[in-house]
Amino acid sequence: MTDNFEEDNWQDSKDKQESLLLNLDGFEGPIDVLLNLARDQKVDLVKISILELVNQYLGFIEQAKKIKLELAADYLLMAAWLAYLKSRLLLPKEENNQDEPSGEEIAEALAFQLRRLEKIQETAELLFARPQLGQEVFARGMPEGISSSTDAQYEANLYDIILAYGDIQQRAEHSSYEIKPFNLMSMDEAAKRLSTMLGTLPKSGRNTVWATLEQFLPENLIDALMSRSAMASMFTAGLEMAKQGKLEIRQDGNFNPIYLRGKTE
Amino acid sequence: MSIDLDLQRKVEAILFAAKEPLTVEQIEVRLPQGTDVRAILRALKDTYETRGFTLTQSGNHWAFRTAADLSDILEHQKEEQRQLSRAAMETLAIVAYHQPVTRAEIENIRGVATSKGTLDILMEAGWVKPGRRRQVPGKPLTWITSEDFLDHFGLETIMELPGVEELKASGLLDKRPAIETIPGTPNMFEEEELTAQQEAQESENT
Amino acid sequence: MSIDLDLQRKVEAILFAAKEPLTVEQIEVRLPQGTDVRAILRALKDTYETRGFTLTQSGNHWAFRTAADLSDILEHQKEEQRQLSRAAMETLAIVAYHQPVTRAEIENIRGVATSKGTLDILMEAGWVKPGRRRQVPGKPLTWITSEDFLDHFGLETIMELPGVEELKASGLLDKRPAIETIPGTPNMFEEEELTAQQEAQESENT
Repeated sequence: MTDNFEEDNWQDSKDKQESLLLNLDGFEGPIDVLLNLARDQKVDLVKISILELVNQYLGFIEQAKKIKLELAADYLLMAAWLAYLKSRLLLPKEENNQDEPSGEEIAEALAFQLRRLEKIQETAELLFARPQLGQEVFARGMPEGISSSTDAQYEANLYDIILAYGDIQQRAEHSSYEIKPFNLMSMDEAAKRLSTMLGTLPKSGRNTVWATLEQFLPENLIDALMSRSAMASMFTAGLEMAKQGKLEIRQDGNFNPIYLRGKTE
Repeated sequence: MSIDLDLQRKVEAILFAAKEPLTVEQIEVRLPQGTDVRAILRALKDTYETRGFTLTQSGNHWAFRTAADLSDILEHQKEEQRQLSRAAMETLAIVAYHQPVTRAEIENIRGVATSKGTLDILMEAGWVKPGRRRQVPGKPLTWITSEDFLDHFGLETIMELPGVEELKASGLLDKRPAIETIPGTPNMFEEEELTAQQEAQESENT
Repeated sequence: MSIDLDLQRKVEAILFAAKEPLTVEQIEVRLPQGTDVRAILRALKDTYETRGFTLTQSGNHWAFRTAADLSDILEHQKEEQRQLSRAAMETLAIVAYHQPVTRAEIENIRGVATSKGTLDILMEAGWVKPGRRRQVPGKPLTWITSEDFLDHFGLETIMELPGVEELKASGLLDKRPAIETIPGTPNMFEEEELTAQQEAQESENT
């Protein structure tokens, strides 16, 4: 009986929903849409049927999907939540769980949320219907001005100061984003270079001839940082390849040249 | 009690010349020690009650303003006013009626995250200002209305806000979240934004 | 001759709100046809003869002016209010947010040298004052905001200044993928607390 009544009402409100859909941009999110649907029930929000409202909202989302309207995530999130609420309201009541609010409690909270928002929207209108300074009420047009020891000589308000501070902060953020990427030789690059160059070295038996690490570095390295990174990457790549059995490394003493030679299996 | 007419003249001259509404203290310092400025202001308020401009009080500030019922004749003086968005109007109403109120509470009441250019427009207009910090974890800043707000809307105190008594009686001034699980509360949006930002940063790093 | 009080109210509101002295004709066009504006102006002139402001006529132009004999209590401002320079505004903001802060620290945060004149201007305005000397080599002077600063900007305590993250959240600052704080600028509130604690300890030790 009740269900039928709600179904009918839901059908009736379909036209309304379509016009709602066309105005979706004018809404301030799903709660606002809910409030508008609730107003269409034309009953005091205190007596609103949340179940009916949920059906209307879900119908509204269905319609939107049907005409392939892009809906923001929060509208869909609300739909999912309302579907959950509906199931809570329709299902037989569970054992009294102290931790979780009952479906009725959630529904009441939602109704409160809607009443509160409606009231604020009403009072916002009342507020702006009042005579406003510079619109209906006016200050003296030609004030001579008075001087005072307590009045500041300088014009500045809190907003100016906060804006100035924001600017400083943003300058600081900006500069921290201006760090340029370092010019470095990557390990991959070094490994590739090393194996290519080892392949071109003259062979002596199963191995190539010995060559110093420096000989493998790119020529004309001017940038000091780049030189150091190339040296480090080449050496590390050399160690890795030695581990894989692709080359041998030799150093005759501390700070002496490092020699590499290719190995063929 | 009769009020010294000479002192009345002085107070009205000070208020008349001032560019901005003045506090009792700002008037006091210009007058002989011990002058009861409040009594004079009350007398002047009566005197100008029925005139073309009246003495109005907004908070602790006093100023002469044209009578509200004469707006028709002053139509030509109307200043151009920036049209406020619905979001800004609602936010102002929430700050006015629920003050002191945190941004999270504003978002809870409206059911949406506060977009850019809502609170800052209201602050730029001089209608809202930061209030005390709420003594809860995170110490969030609260927002309150300014005396300029009262002056702009012709209110003596916030208790004169239209419908404030009714709102109080209805229990709708409760600014707590109606229920934590209702979607559209700001926490959800913040989390989403944060996640989006983190993702953006992470993809930059790889 | 009795003058319609309603018309008097209208004329005085028009004159009060006008940005320049008005001619009889300029007033006339705003009133019902056939209104004897001259008669009203004469009546108003009489009404306000002995008040703190008077209706004065110069040529064909009429305006309300504060009474000439009261000029001494008004001390008309000789100087126009000056706009605070960009540098001064930023310096004030830094003192407000980072106090107590030395000049070197201000320069560090702003990223540019701060002329001595900037702090002088702020001191002259009464918004900043010298604080304690920092207990580090050179014992540099720190700067803090004054009571006048709080008064002028309508704050009860310095804690009411919105933090940078709050400003961003309120839409007051352009949102960018943000780094939380500038490196090397400790949170002012923490530092303040720390300083207060240190001071307490220091005074205990002496």
